[in-house]
Amino acid sequence: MIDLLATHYNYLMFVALVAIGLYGVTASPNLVKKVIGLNIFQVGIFLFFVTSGYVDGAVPPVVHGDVAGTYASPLPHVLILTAIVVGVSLTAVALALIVRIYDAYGTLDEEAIREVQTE
Amino acid sequence: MTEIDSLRPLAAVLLPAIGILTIVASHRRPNVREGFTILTALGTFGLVASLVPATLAGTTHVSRLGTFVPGIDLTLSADPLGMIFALLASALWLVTSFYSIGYMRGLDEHSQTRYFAAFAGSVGAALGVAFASNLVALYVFYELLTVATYPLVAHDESDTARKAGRKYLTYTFGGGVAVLAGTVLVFWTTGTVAFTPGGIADLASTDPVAARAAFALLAGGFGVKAALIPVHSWLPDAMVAPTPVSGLLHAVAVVKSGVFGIARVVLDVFGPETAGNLGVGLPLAAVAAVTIVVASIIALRQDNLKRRLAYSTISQLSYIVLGLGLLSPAALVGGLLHIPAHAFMKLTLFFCAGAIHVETHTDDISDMAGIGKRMPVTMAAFAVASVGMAGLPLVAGFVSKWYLLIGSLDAGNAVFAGVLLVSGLLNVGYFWPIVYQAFFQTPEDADSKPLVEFPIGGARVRTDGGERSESGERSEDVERDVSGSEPETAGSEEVPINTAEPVDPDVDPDVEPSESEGRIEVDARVEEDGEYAVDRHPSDHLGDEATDDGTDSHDADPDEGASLTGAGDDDHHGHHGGPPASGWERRGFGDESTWFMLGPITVAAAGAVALGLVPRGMVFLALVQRVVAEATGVVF
Amino acid sequence: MTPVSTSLAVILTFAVLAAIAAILLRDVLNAIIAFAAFSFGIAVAWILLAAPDVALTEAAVGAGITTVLFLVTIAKTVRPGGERLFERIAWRSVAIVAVLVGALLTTIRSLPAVGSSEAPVATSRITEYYLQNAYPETGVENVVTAVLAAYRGFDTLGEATVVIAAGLAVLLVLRQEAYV
Amino acid sequence: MTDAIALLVVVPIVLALVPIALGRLWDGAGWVAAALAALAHLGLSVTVAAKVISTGRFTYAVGGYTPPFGIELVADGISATLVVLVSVVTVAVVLYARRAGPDSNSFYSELLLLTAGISGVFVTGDVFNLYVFIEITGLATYALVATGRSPAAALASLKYLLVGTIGASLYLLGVGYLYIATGTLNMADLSTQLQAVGYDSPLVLTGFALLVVGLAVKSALYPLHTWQPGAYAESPDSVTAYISALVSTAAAYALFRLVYAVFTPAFDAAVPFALDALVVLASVSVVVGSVLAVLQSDLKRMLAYSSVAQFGLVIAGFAVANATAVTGGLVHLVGHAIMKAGLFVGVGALAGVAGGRTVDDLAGVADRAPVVSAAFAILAFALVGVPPAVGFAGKWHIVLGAVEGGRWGVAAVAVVSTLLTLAYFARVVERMYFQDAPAATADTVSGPDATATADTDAALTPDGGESGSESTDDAKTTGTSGITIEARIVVVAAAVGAVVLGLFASDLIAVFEPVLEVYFQ
Repeated sequence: MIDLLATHYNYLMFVALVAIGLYGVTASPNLVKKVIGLNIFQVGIFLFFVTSGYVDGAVPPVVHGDVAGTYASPLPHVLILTAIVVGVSLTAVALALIVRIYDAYGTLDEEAIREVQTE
Repeated sequence: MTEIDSLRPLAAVLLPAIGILTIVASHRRPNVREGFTILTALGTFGLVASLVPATLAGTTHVSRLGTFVPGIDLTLSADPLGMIFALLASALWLVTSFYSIGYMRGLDEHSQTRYFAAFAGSVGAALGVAFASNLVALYVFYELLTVATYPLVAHDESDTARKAGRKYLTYTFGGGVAVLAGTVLVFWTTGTVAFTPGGIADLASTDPVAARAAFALLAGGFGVKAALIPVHSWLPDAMVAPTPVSGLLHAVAVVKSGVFGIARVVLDVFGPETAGNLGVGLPLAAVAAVTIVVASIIALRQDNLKRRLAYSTISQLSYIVLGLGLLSPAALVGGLLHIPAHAFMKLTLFFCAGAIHVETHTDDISDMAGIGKRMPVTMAAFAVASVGMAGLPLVAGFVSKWYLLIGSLDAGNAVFAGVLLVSGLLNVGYFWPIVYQAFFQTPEDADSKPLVEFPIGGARVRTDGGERSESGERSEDVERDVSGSEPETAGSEEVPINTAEPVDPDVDPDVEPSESEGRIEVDARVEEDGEYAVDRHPSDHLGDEATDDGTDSHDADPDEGASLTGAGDDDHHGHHGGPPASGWERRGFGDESTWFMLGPITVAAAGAVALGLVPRGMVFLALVQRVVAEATGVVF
Repeated sequence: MTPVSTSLAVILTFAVLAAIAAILLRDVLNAIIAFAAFSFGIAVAWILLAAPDVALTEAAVGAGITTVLFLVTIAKTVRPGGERLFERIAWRSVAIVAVLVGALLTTIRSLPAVGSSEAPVATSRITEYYLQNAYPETGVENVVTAVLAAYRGFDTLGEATVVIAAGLAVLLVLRQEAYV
Repeated sequence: MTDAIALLVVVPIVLALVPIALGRLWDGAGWVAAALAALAHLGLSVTVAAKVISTGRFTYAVGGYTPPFGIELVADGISATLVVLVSVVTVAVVLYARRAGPDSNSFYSELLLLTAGISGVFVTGDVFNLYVFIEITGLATYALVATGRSPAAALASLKYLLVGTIGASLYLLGVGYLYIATGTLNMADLSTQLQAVGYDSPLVLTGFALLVVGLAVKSALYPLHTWQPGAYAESPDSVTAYISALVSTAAAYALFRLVYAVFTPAFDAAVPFALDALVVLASVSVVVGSVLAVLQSDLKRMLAYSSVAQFGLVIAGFAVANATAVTGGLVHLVGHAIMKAGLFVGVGALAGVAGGRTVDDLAGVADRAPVVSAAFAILAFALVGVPPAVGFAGKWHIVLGAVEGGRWGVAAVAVVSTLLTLAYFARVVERMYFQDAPAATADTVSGPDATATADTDAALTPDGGESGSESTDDAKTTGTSGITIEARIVVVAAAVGAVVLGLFASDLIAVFEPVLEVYFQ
């Protein structure tokens, strides 16, 4: 068990982040904090990817002509670069929507908005 | 038997479809529109008729439209069995078209364009049902028929009509679902669904459980439109439709598509032999027998003419199903021959009911005493058709019943012969009073009709026992219907008033609708309490003939009674039915109605007689015999 | 199997704690600050995982732009007044999360150890191919850049599209309220 | 002409920039660019389809980098059909939006980006690239939903964004699991690698579960559908028509591709419970979706729940996992897109006449908008599964496939779904045709009071005589003025399309067949 903890620590942290993020999205009453949760959720997944590309003692995959030596796998990095940009785009849209929702309802509390809506 | 490629079956199906377009396009010019209806009907009939010689000679015209879904071709073929139905539907459509014009104009109905278009669509779909050469193609047109008929059922746009339409859709789509499931089972077990005279060979050797399940699903599904008890109750409710619809669709095209579907299943999917081996014929026959008797008994207690005819239809349709279930060659001939026989007779009866409605706004039998004076030709035709319904010689019904009797004896089930005889008596029982009082009574001296008011034999055995078990199933409907017309409490308050009402032999037969509605409430209430109006009203109380008739027959089925009154209110356009205060005036021959109505009535009645006098001359018997010969190998 | 290096473990633990704080802190500004700390921690973790490009982007985008966006948003809205410091726990969400966590935890044992050179990703012919051929084929030393721009350029086109779509979306959403 | 497949994605993106660039100078730039892009897309998709039909499946390596190192695009009978579907729906919606709005250049740009995203989902052969396109699709959809005027639209959009992003992220995590197990992202490569890794590996199973759940969120299966009714109901009509036709369709197709092109039927054989679970999820979706649809009074919500049920049916077909049922699922996928788009445009059009979007508002609308009402009714019955419309063809194969596969539950659910669908459509059609419009409604829509009363009277007075028909005539001219010619064209085209596609379903199936043959040798 201790061994597993030592060798798979990143993955445990990935599960932790995903859990925290999902909890944040579903449980936070405040819309902004839901978006924060969403970001944490995504970063958890990024950690999963980046860890998968890591090799002990590896250096960043910048190759100077010859390929001797240990490099981290470049593909996960590429994927995550794309995903980070996607994530920030989503955050921007979500926040724009939140501004508009606030303008209409005067609150960012989910419960309060639901009450306003049913009235 | 040879097949030749031909576009004629396709054309016969497409012509009504084109007719729809022309009818809709000419919606601003009613005369042109009706012209198109007649023209389309004529053309369709001509096309179908032109296929008859070839079919009799053993040549089948086939239109291949390509593959519908892989493994299943969308093919229309004018085989003998299909021709029976197609010829019948197209011929009677022509007759009904004229009648429709008279009826719709006579009543100044709304949405006539929709009516005629949907009518053409229904007939086109019925022809598709007739010519479909496999179960899937049949299913396609079967469902289209449902959709096309729906606007006609709900035509009235009243609550009752909408409710009836909803019920119609629910029942028939439910049946369609069963048909689809059965079709899938057949396809799965045999890899084909094509109709083969004598049955699909593989079905004989397949797992009997799957085969029986398929048969049950198919027969049960088609049985909905064939109005087998206990899935019949959409049909009486659908009587809220205009009478030509009740006539052509609810006595010929739609209900017969169900019967026809069962015929296809028995003859061309399973084949009589396989069906016999699987032992599925007998249960079908048993259901049919029960339907025949129970529906006849319910019919006895209906005061509304169209409703009585509807129950009569339910009963008569099961003659056909009985013939198909018995599986013996003679019974098959009888059953199939009853398709046209019943069509001509029942169409006549509905036409008469419609003519009476248009001319006098009378719907209830109890209001019809002496009406023979007012509408002599109509009632004469009615009498002729009634005689045929009862199965008396010289009219169509006799020939088919004769074959059915022979067939049931052949099949070794004398009990079914007994059912047929009893049913014949019941037919006399519910048609004779109408004819009798129309010609031989006046509104004043009309006596009560014991079969309607008393339980048979005076015992407490409710004659609509079969109906009760069924109505339990849809008690929700009943309750909604009843409470829909008026709150129930209102009814209970009226109970004492009703019983205390003085017995007045001169009571005005012109029943106020509101009053009659109140009474329905009363009776519905009574029935829910488990007590029957008959018990509360001693027999000596039945002096106030007409009025009480109405009430009591409503009592037979509160649901139907309530909806009927509603329908009546809407149909009447503010008029009341029943004889005028001075009694029915005497009208001369041809003076009673327009020839748009009388013509079709006489033609239909003549057809019924011709079918009885010269069955061989009317093509149908020849077609039926060919069908049975192909399916069983027995040549008559 | 070498254990995960201590510094990585520490920084990840820090990030997780910051994330918990971001979710549980009731005041949104506090939560945003905790989130910025979390992003920063994660950026460091990327460096330790030999992913400097990702680290740079994370620092710029995650810790930088995203935090600014959050701050702008709460500047345009009102922070909820907080008499309590932390949120209440929503047990229904805990249940949902527990399902996911349970499912993911069962897989941990099957995942290759962190940094294993035998892992399929490390030995994949694709990884090999990129390391071997990226420079000769594209002339770019940084393999990540080469793959991003060339081999998976279609992804990058998509990425750009996402950015355009997001920009337009913000315009569409805010223009109606005459914010822009 | 294999470049056409990449251009399907690139052209809309490029043309989406036009309104951004020219928007300040020329108000009409958006619509013109969208119309051009839609037509160009149609041309390209037809080119791709023609090539697939003449020479069969082909692949395209983007930028000339050989897969699995570069990204691969795949055109086969199914993806070609679906990109043609995208073109057709785009053309129709752009036409409809010309007058129905929302009339802004950004809207058209966003619509084109959505087109690009959906096209990408259909053609890509790379699981991560698929994620990118799913996100483009999602992001553009969130934006389009938010173009609704009401604040509720923004709320619905945000909810969609949160749920949708969770779904997409779960998908991404699933990709991660597959990647960590195999080290590759190319679909074709993955399918061989996965077999090597072993289908019962916990990593592969988890990956499968995450992919399926992620895409089930996107295609709105119960109980992951929560984003959908709000999103459909609050969007402008043209947006609802577009996203209902294509967005969930894209997710369902992605699911199909993953299950069959990546995991292959061998996975099902090795781990039968995976698809069994999906069958249950989908069947529940059919029943619950239909029941919820019956309970709705708002038409757009009703149609939204109807989508929950119909996608349940589609995915049930996929999960039954034999050629017949999958064919049925695909046919229903295409058919549903056409029917649902037509129905939503129909609701939009009829709402203009009826003055509202609830079931009751449609009372008597058939008298005032006969053409659109008829088309709407045809589409409704087509979706119910009345033959020969396309709804039947799909259902037939699903039922048949379920029976072949011994999945009697699915067969029963699919068959009964006919009645369930009927349950929510019959009441609408009934109101349209057999109930008179409440006088108040007629007043508010038909303008001057005098004509308005004439309108309602028209329903009551018989049209048998000449005078009667005149009043129907009146009703037509005044009543239908609320419906644009574009809307009419689109709804009627959808109705005709649903029937024609049903009649030629066997040809559609013939196009799918070679693809499925590979999966189910």
